[in-house]
Amino acid sequence: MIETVIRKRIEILTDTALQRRVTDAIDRAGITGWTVTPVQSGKGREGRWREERVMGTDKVLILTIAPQDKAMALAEDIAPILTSHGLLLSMWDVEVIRGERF
Amino acid sequence: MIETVIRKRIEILTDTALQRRVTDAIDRAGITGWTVTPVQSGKGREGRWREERVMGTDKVLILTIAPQDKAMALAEDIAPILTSHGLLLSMWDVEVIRGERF
Amino acid sequence: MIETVIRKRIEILTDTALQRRVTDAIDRAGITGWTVTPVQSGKGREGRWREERVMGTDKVLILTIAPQDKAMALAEDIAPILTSHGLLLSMWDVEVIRGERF
Amino acid sequence: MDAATLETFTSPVILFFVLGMLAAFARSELAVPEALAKGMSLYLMAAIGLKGGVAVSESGVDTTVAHALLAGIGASFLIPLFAFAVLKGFAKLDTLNSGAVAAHYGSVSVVTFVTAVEVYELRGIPPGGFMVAVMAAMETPAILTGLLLARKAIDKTDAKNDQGTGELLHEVFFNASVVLLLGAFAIGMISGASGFSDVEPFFQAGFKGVLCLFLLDMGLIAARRLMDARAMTVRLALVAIFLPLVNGALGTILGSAIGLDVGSAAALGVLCASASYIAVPAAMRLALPQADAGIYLTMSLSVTFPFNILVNIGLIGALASRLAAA
Amino acid sequence: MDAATLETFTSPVILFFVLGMLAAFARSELAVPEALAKGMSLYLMAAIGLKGGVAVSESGVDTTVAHALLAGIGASFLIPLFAFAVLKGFAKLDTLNSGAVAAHYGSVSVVTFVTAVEVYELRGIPPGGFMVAVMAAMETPAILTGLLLARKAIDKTDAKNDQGTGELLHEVFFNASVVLLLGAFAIGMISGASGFSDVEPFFQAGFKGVLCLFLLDMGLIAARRLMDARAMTVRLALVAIFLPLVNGALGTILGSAIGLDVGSAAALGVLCASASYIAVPAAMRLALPQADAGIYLTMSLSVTFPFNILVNIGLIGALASRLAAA
Amino acid sequence: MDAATLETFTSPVILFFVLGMLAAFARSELAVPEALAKGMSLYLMAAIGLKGGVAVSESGVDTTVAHALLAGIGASFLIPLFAFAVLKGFAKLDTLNSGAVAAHYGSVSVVTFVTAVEVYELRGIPPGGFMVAVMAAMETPAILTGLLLARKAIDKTDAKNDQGTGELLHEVFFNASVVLLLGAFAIGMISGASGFSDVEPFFQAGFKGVLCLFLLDMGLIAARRLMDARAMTVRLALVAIFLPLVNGALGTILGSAIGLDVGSAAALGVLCASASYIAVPAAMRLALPQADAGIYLTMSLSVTFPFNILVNIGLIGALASRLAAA
Ligand SMILES: Nc1ncnc2c1ncn2[C@@H]1O[C@H](COP(=O)(O)O)[C@@H](O)[C@H]1O
Ligand SMILES: Nc1ncnc2c1ncn2[C@@H]1O[C@H](COP(=O)(O)O)[C@@H](O)[C@H]1O
Ligand SMILES: Nc1ncnc2c1ncn2[C@@H]1O[C@H](COP(=O)(O)O)[C@@H](O)[C@H]1O
Ligand code: NA
Ligand code: NA
Ligand code: NA
Repeated sequence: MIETVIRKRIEILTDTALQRRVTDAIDRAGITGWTVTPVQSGKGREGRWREERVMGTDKVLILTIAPQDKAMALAEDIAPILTSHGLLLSMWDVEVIRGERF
Repeated sequence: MIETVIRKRIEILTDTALQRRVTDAIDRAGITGWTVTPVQSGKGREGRWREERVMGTDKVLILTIAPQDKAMALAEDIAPILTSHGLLLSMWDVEVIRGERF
Repeated sequence: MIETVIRKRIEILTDTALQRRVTDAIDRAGITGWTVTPVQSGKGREGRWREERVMGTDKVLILTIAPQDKAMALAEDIAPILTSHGLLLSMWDVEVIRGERF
Repeated sequence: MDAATLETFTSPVILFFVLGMLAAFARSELAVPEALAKGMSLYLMAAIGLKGGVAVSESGVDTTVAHALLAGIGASFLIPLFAFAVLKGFAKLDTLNSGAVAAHYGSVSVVTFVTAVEVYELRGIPPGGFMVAVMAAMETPAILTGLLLARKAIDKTDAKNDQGTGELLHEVFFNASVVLLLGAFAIGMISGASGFSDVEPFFQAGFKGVLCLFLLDMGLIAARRLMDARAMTVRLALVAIFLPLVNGALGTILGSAIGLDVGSAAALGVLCASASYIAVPAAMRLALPQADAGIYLTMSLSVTFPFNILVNIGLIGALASRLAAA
Repeated sequence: MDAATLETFTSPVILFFVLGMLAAFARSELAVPEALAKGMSLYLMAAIGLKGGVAVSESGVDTTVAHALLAGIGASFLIPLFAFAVLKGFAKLDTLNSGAVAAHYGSVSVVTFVTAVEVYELRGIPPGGFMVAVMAAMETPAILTGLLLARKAIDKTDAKNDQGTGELLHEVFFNASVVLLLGAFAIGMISGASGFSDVEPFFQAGFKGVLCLFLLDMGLIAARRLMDARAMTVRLALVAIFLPLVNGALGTILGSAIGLDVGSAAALGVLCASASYIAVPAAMRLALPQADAGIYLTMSLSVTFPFNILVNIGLIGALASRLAAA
Repeated sequence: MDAATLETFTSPVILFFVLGMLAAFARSELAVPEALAKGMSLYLMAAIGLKGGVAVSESGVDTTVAHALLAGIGASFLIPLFAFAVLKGFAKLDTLNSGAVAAHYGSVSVVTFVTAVEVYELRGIPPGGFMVAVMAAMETPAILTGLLLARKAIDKTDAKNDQGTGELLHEVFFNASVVLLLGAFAIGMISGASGFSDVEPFFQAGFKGVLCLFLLDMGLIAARRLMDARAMTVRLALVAIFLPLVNGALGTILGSAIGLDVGSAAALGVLCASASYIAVPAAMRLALPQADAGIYLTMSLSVTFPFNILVNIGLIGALASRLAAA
């Protein structure tokens, strides 16, 4: 049987304009990588939005898998802009194969 | 150290045509928001499909983060069309920062 | 109250060129279905990439929900190409409605 | 095969469709990005609407136009009844799915119409500009008939129907292709030939080329769906050829009878023969989710659509010419 | 309504914009895929840049061009001061949001400019090719003024400002539309009319048609945003009409005063009147995330943009003609 | 720099490529949406295929065409052997990666070919239409040679190879660009000049403009990849310039030797000089996942491609003219 280990999976929803700040923070936390997926539309406190890249109102979802301590370091690092820029962060435990990679 | 709280993350896969019904249900459940992400293709009991927006066979993934009770209310509300319209719902616990937002 | 059951949710990040191999493995494991979502960009050991379908460097995220045993069978089956082809697999427990479907 | 038919088969428009089907059957990965396909379909609808509107602004509106509209709307309401009978009687399909499929055959396919217009213009029998308005008018009546037929099969205790009906009616009347076709038609009528001349290089000169690429994509999609089809039977496939043949002939005869010119009568025949694969499937997802999309999409898109493009447009044109000569 | 205005309203370009707004108000699902909208916006910028560069390569550069550039840059720096005063004084908006909104009005809208060029060419008063360079130069100065005005409102202990500033300055100077406009302008100047002739069928002949589809999309987006607007007040809507009226008139007068031809003076008026809804919102997300995007996007995109397209371009053209005749 | 070379550098097509590279080096966010880039690449392949087919339907097929096909296929098989030797010998690359890179240089780049055709037409030495078929034929043989060279390095116990081989062969023969190029070529041959005239405004008139936007995107992508490159060495970069120089010269000489006209000989040179960055990388992902994509993509796309576009197409054209004059 293959072995799995537990890591944190963190997903951050952010304006595309801020994508760079988030991935810089991930790099700073020493995490090995990240993956960006597109988002179409949503609703939050400021109402609905649709993806309107023409207008710079589009968002992306950034996901990264990291050991617990690095994940917490990332959350800590990113917390200030989370509030000021309205990002959305959620994280949970996942099993991964080849845990040495993360 | 920053504080995190536990919330439910719910992801619903639905035909784009039914997107409105799902987000209306989320609003009815009193949840603060939702986010829609695109889907490319899939396979289920009715066989494979590819995204063919031209033909109305496309789907989206709707994700929402909510407290346990609202999440259950949503699941309850949406259960009938889940079966009749072939939606797919999964949910799990996640940690979030700024729990008061959800 | 509606009843939920526990299933594994598996997400696999792979080159689009290898998508077929992964979904074939999911079919072999006897899992009822899968869903493919798009990916925009990322960073790993080989550096950054952007989605450049023109150049065949694009990736997709394949998600599938399955009972524990089938999930493990899939992970087992796919482990060799995980390493050789640089796929990323993570899995976790989720609650689903209509558990008999999976 | 007469000269005109042969000419059809040496037209790049048709050949790109064939190429798409062949590539899909050979399991090539060739694919047109969806955003582009969507964009081309918007372009084709805007262009055909504009051209129709400009033509009507030149020719004016007379009673023939009104008759054509009424004939089209009537056909869209009634064709599902005939289709339903054939589907239940010959193909042994259940009531629910028969209603859903029937709605598709009463409605129309914009690309089939557009291709027919190109073919008939080549043959020297161009349909009148007002036929675009007839097409838009025929898109949705069939949905209502199809639902009435299918709803008999649905459990009355099914909840949420009320929400569905409002949504559905809205979808039916403000559906994207109806809005764009009629909107562009109105713009064409308002701007007239002089206003149109500005945008002509884009909407006129590029038209056939875009249609080539769009039909390439349609060929890929139609053939791929056919290969993945599981719910299809031989009888259903036969029905998907029988219906366009009969509806096409009846529509052409009707067009001749109400005094349409050759091209317009043929175009009415093509509208009756064609089956929707955009507007109606979307409506069925909402209104009849229990119906099997594998059946109605495969029939309309993978059998009827290629049959119309490759064979039936030619037959209908020949029939219309013969009727006019008689 | 004079003949010229009427002609505007029978132009397909304007009518497609109206169609988009009507479709959105009717809650139709009509939508242009985003990749296509982005592509059309790249096309329009490349085409307008090229055409401007070719025109300048023919006409040469003289002091008028330098004056126009200076006038445009000056206007972009100063308009936000005026807008800020109106927003705080009349609309009672707080300092932070007033600064953010003000930046939008100092900057420009490429599509408004492009539409104005089409309208003025129809009226026989084509703006000079160098106005494209003026437009590119006016895109960003306003951002700096707007930020200076807004920053007063921001807590000095706010962290990460330094990272933000570098990013922002880079975004301001290498922002996609500035790079593409100026790049295409330079290519036009280098290639000249002979080099341009090769690509003319694509960039020239297709231009108005693409503009039609793009404005259809803009109409949809502007109207949808208006219907979802929550943070808008009557006073803000009034300001979003008042500012383009006044800025447009002042810009036109300035253009006349520095000796621009009729069309170029009107184009300068339109640049002053128009409000950014691409470059500036993106900069504000980075630099002033606390400002309410619901306010600045709705004002610039859903009120000022339609007002300029439907009314103000006409008024400004009339004013410029009158000034020239005087 | 002679007049012809200068003309190349004032052509919008080349200048948009330069603009893309400059914008990327300045870290501008300018980007072409991927769906659009994909769509443009489909358009370019369909157009070049059609034009080639129409040309051959006019000129007929003779033994020269057969010789050109054989020469192309032979070159595609053999070039990887030479490239492999240089990569191992001079650049000290390991066997696995040398095989992977070698496959790229034996195959071709469609956009390099298309750009060369434009340049040579400007210079009055248009290549023959059949060279499109030669290009399609050269896309895949190199993959087989490259794999044979690389496989020596792979552990024989590696599982799943069998599945891979079937998939790979299918990918090689039904790969999207081969299918579209040859399909459109066949359509062009069948329709001939009269059928083509209908779609000419779209596929002919728009061609150079689309090529401009496509090369803008290629410039952005090539330069961005170069800036992110980590696995590149100076020696690899030198090889990425040496190979197109030598292969281009040899291909041109071969073309002259088998009796091709000036333009076609130069086109054969360009095909030999160009390196694949679409079909071959996709095949390598499947067949040689352990090879480093950072090496082969950066070499072919970020060094060889710009070198060919900016310098080598010109050199090869000059060589072909000289050989013909001799
Ligand atoms: N820790 C991580 N979290 C999320 N995605 C990752 C992570 N590491 C790698 N990836 C993704 O997996 C791809 C391949 O990674 P690699 O095999 O390291 O080159 C990268 O391009 C990323 O998109
Ligand atoms: N409860 C939620 N669940 C999922 N997504 C959310 C939720 N609340 C907000 N969002 C997303 O986050 C974005 C910003 O939210 P807000 O900061 O509330 O404006 C929204 O547009 C949604 O896409
Ligand atoms: N086990 C599964 N895991 C992930 N996605 C699934 C699964 N089963 C079905 N799906 C998705 O749900 C869609 C509808 O499934 P079905 O209702 O079985 O036709 C499919 O097309 C897939 O995209
Ligand atoms: Na019909
Ligand atoms: Na302004
Ligand atoms: Na080569």
